[in-house]
Amino acid sequence: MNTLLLVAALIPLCPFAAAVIGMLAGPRLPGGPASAAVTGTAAATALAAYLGLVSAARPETTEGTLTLIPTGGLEIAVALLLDGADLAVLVAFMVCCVALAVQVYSVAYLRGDRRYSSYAAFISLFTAAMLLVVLSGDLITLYVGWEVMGFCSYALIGHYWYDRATSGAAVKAFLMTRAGDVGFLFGIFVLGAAAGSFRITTVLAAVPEMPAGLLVTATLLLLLGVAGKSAQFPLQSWLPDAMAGPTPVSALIHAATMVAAGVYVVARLYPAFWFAPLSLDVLAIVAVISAVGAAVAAFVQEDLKRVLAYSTVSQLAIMAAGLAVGAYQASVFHLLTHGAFKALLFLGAGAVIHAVGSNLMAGMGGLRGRMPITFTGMTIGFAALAGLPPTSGFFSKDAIVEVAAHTAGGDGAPITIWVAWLVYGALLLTVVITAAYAARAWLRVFFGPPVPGHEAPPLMSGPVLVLAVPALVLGFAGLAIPALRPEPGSALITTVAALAGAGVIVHLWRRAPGDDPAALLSPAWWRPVLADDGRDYLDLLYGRAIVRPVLALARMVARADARGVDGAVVGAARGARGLGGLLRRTQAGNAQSYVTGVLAGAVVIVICVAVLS
Amino acid sequence: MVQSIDYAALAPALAAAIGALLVVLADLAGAGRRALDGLTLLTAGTGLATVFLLAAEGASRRTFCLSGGGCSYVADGFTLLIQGLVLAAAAIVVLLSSPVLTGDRLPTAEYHFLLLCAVTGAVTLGAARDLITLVVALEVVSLPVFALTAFPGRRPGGAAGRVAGEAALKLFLFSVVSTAVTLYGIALLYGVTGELQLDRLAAALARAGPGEPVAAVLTIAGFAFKVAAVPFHFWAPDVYQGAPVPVAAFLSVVSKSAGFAGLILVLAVGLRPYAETWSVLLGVLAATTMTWGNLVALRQRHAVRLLAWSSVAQSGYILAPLAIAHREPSLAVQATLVYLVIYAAMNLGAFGVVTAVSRRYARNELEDYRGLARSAPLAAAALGFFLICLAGLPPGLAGLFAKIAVFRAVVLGGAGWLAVILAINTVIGLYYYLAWAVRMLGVRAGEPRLAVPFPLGVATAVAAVVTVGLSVAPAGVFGLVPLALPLTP
Amino acid sequence: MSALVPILLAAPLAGLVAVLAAPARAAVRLGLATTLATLAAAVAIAAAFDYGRAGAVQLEVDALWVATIGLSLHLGVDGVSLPLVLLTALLSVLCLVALQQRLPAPGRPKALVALLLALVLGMLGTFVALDLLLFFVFFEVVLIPMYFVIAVWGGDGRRAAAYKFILYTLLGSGLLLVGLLMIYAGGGTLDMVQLARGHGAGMSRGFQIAAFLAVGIGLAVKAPMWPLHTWLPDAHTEAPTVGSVLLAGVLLKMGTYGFVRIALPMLPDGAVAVAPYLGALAVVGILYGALACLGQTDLKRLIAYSSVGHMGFVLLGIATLTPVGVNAALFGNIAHGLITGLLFFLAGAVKDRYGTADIPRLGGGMLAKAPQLGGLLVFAAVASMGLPGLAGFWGEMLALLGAFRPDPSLARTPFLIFMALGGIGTLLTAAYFLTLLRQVAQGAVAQEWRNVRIPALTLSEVAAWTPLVTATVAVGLWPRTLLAITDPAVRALLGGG
Amino acid sequence: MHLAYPLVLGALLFSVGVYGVLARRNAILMLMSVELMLNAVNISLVAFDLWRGDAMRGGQVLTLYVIVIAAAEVGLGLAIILLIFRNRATVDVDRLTDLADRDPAPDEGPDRDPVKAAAAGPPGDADPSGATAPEGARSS
Repeated sequence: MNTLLLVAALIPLCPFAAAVIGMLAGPRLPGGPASAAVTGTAAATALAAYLGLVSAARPETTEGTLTLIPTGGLEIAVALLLDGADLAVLVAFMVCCVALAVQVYSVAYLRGDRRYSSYAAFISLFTAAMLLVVLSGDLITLYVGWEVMGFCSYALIGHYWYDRATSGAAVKAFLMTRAGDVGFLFGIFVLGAAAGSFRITTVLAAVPEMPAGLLVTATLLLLLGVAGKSAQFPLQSWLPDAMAGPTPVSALIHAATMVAAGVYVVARLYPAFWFAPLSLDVLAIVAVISAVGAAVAAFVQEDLKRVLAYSTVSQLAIMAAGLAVGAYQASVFHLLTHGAFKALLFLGAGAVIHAVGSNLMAGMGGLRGRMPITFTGMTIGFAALAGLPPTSGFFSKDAIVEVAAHTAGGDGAPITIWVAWLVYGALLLTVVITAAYAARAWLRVFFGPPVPGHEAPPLMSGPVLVLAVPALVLGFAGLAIPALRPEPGSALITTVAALAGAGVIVHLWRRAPGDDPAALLSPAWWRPVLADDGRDYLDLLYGRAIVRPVLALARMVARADARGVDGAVVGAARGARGLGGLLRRTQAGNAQSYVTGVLAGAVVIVICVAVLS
Repeated sequence: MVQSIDYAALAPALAAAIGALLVVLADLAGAGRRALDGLTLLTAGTGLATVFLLAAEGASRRTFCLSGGGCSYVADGFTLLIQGLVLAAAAIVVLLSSPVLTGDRLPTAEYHFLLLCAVTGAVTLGAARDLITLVVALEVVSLPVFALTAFPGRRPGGAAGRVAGEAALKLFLFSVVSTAVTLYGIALLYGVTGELQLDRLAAALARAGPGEPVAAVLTIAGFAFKVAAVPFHFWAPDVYQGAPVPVAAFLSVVSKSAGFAGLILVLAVGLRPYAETWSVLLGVLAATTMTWGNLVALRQRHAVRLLAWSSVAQSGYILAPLAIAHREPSLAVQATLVYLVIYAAMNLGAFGVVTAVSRRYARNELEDYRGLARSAPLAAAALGFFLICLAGLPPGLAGLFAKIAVFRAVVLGGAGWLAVILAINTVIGLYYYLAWAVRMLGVRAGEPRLAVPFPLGVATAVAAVVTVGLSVAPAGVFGLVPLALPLTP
Repeated sequence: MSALVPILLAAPLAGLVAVLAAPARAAVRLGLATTLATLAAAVAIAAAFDYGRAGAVQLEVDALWVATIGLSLHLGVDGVSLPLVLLTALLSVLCLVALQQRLPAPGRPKALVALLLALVLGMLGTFVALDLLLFFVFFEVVLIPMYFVIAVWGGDGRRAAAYKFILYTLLGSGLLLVGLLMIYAGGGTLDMVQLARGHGAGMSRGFQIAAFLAVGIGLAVKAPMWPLHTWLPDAHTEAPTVGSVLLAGVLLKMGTYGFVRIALPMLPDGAVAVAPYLGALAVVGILYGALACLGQTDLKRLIAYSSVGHMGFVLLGIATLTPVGVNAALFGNIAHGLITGLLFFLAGAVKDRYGTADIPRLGGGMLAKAPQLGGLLVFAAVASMGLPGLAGFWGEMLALLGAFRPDPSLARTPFLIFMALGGIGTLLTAAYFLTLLRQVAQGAVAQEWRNVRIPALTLSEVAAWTPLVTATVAVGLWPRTLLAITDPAVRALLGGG
Repeated sequence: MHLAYPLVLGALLFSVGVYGVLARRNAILMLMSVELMLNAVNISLVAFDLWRGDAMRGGQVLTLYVIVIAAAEVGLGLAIILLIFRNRATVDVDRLTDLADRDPAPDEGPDRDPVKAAAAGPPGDADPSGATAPEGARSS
């Protein structure tokens, strides 16, 4: 294995080692549990940076296999794959940066928390799993990382497990993602079996020859997993509840990495989707529903973190829509920029919540004076979220809208035209609503009647500032790639849409400073998406249509097993004893009845023999 | 011309008969109880010695032969095994009886005399190859046992005394009726073929016309009674419970072995042409016997009565291989003999301990065995081992090999349905054997140590050693059984 | 060198006799020494085993024991049985280590250790026996000892559970004997190696189906397969910890091992005919077990039903008749042995400390009240749930992969449905384990235990459990260790796959 | 004389004997009916022997034996009946039912349902804790 692959192999191993050390001897480490976690992630970041530089110089696909697992049929290779388009390396680097920022931020955020060592260890394990997913060259090894990531998210969401609701949210999150993963695994089986190996390179090479029907089933199954992990339309209701976990967790997992893994896998296996147009249509429609629905939901949320959660669902939907319309580089670019500014927003929100003490925006206001650093950071974040130039959000979102426009025009992804138009329209609508809820949140947190609060400690405001830089300038880095250069026309349209959305809210705010702009909107707007208690209809549907019947079935099965199947066994025993009792009566003690019995028996036998022979 | 008699072949039977007479003479000469026991044991010992000598010789001897070639008395592998089994079992029964005789002040000489007469009958029956000898031997085995059963228990005229009489009467009535039926069958057979020699009978039957199966069935009635197969089993529980325990042991092993020997001789040799019919018949009989025996045994509370029903069920298992005798005659008979030998060892062992406990608790209910593990650890361990052997489970390997032998014969012979019924019956059987074994582990306050009389200890120990020997290296016993059946005299 | 396997069996037998002779005080230590010797023998066998030819049977010993029924002491080890022998030896050592610390209810160390050694002898014998009847004899040797372990040292409903266990299993083994003898009648020999190589030569299809059904039902009772499983929850709940560990850890594997060693290679046509039904019942077992667990309130009973679910996956793997499926089954066996063994140890520890295994009464908060115990419970539950990187995952995933591409001779659509239902099964498994953790490990400490001091883990407990934890992680992270051994043997048994 | 006559006579006698055994309650009369059955066998045997013209006279030899057996049995039968009469002053077979398969005395507790019996263990519930495992009997 040449040095490149050795480095690539070390990237997931460093945080994994940190996790193992953290779990075994966390509290007893010299620098405390933080030392192992931070150093591990820092090492991974450095290696990722080095890898980025080296592979930028020689952009050809390199692949290496650690070992082969004989299964009796298709072999599983623990392998790594660095593809030419730097997709893996860039995403890996972004994951490491965000993870490092979160680790540093958590040291302060969770100071004094007894279970910090297990928390840090799980964060490291999560980072290792995400890196394995990003760098893996074999579908099954990817699935291993995928599942371990799901478990870490369960463990971290349930960090405050002594509170019943949090552990409930954690279980819900895990089960919904696991439901998606079952489909994901079956998709891998279909692809692997068709290609004759689970290796990604072989699979992608074999995709053109695969029959369309088989490819569509495989990709649709994979989409099930993606929808689960990236909280897209059918399986999105776990993400808002996942906010029960600590905020840095939300920043890392539910903004930048895990939820992005779904989109990353679609990008990684893009040829498979490209040759299955039907799955692109499905992806587009799911993306449209998620984008608009989540945006509307974000607009009416009262809890700041739930706003950002629904915003994440909406932004991921935009990336998915981008992929659906063929905007491969644009979607990946948006994935990177979103990772940066959403993490920034979450960490900022964490600082605000840390200062104010409650998640609800009603309890916030006028904090721009008391929390200047957080204010500047979150302003950049909200601007990037809304897509206002010159932030990175503007460039990446605009690139996607451009490609959507071209595809709608006819040249681009093999997607049906009306779906392309639908996507284009939905994207513009989402830009408007996103700008609206971004402005609303921004105003309600930092303007209006002042609320007592203090600036976050340096360990927390540091990472906020650090992340503010890429949120602002990352867009310009995109200019190096021709596809990402903004066209004047579409750039104008998106900016106008964003300003319109924000302007309406600013106007409403100026008329009645202090009270919630969303309240002025008639409920007719958000009735189709949310039930009155803020949970979306799908969540209630799952609760009533799936969870309750399964539990009832379980109780019925437990009872049936004790009575039914077991009853048969015990019944047989009782029957035997009963029969024994019956036969016992023949021994009544009277010799003559015995002799009668004998002679009767003899006669019966004689008759049978006579008949038989 | 004078028929030459090969006395060597008759040696075991002669030994037993002379022994019986000597016992009576010794009694007249005023020999003590212990001397009489010794003398009976000596007789059984000499009989066994002669059997081993004949077995060592290897060749099968025959005597009382007709000019035409058929012989009435043949001492071949099959016979020697039956004679060896009967004599060994009789020796153990004598050991079992001595404490009962001394305890209940029963007339020892008469007891031993009757015992040895019955043994003589059983020994002769093993070697009989013609219907007359068979019937006479059958009667010689049965009649003394009526008298033995009638020996009053603890207090003459007391409860045990009344019950013994009733048991004797039932045994008598049953035996006489089935003997009459057998004789009637034999008469019909004789009428049809004109032959009494078993092999000649077989040859004649091969040519005969219809109507014979009915006669054949009637003939086996007598032996089916002896073996206590359903529907000829009604006598067994009442007689076993009524008779003194050693006599019950004798009935369950010696007279049963004699019954099986007779059954095999009549069926496998005499009625070989009708193999198809009687095989199926025996298959059905075996299935009903084992199931009926096991089911009723589930509900028994009296120790000897439970052993009675258990021996009825075991008869079912022993009969099972005969169900495939039409396809694999030698395999069937060999499996039956193998099971019979192991069954004898296990059953006698169990009866040994039951006799010991019955010395303390006359009513001999299963309840009385609670806490035996504390009052008589070795006896409890022995009884536990024998019961698990009877159930056919390791650590009772002897029982397991016997079970496998029967299953093997039945499956190889193609009677799959019977094998399934066998499997179900082993399960039912295990319940009551295990329930009894577990009961001994129970706790019983204030249970004094049970003193096991020396001869009883010896008897149980011998049975245990034989069973363990069968478990570890069964080749020793199975080697004795020459696979070839004495098809041609 | 080839005397290693007889030594492996002689060790527990000698230990058994020694313990019966030795005074009661020394019984447990003597028992531990014997099991350690057995483990040493097992490791020696593993060392002497030539992994290059893992498919071939090695260290063979063949001596006639009972001429009349053709039973011969034919012993040997190959890729399929070696891991199971090691698992049995390891679990027996851990059980004895656990016994060092405390004896279950009525004490009586001499009898308990003797019975456990008899169990070990029976289990090891089953895995190394290469003669049909010898396999049957060892298959039945475990019955009486396990009966007494449950009946004497069990919980309050122990006698009914013990009776149900032994009578149910005996019926199964009775049918198994009929099946084995049918194979003997058809194949002409009792030698399993020859019969396996013969692949049911000389047996008509109908005969093979009948034989497969007889053998299958006998083994399915032990596996346990769905409708024949009702003895399992009672036996596991009432058995003492040591009994449950061996019962779940090894006894269940004797059933599935029998399928792989006897039913599949020797009766191929029978297997092809019965496989879809076996698969269907296995999947019902998975779903049924998972749903039953969701509805349980007793911890040990929940773990017992989880065994029904996991063995459902193993049986599904077997039903696919492909090397992938059978490898999955064998891997699932080892993984289930390690994880459920640990789970039962934990359940036993919880019952000793809290005095109850009733989940509502435990009330939760164990991570706060007894962090070590709670942490291990979380680890074991997660491993059992099939988290990749731990042993549980590979068995289930490969079984689903096997079901995705069953043997060409089998209809594919039913197996696709089984795969889908199996997937839902993994979802339900995750559901009931997480609900268990939520009710027991997480949440606030119940009022009843708030001011009760829960003792920390003792040295012998830690010593008994660490090998299981490390093995689960090692096998999970590096599945190649097991799959490289079983794959060649499975290919040999299934005739080139 | 044709063979049928003695055969039919034998069969009739046998049936009368069977009826006697089944119907009569007095033990002695049952004994007599058994004798009838045996004599029926004798008649048939002799008839067959003559009809067969067997050189060995097998049938008649067997008849002699049967007569001897019958005599022995009568002797023993009467002795047993005498014993019963001395004990119970009756030979009525219907009253001799002490050995019936009866439940033990009521204090023993009625037969129980197998599940409860199994749960309570063998009748007379006690904890089987004195376990000396029956691991292969050690000869005493």
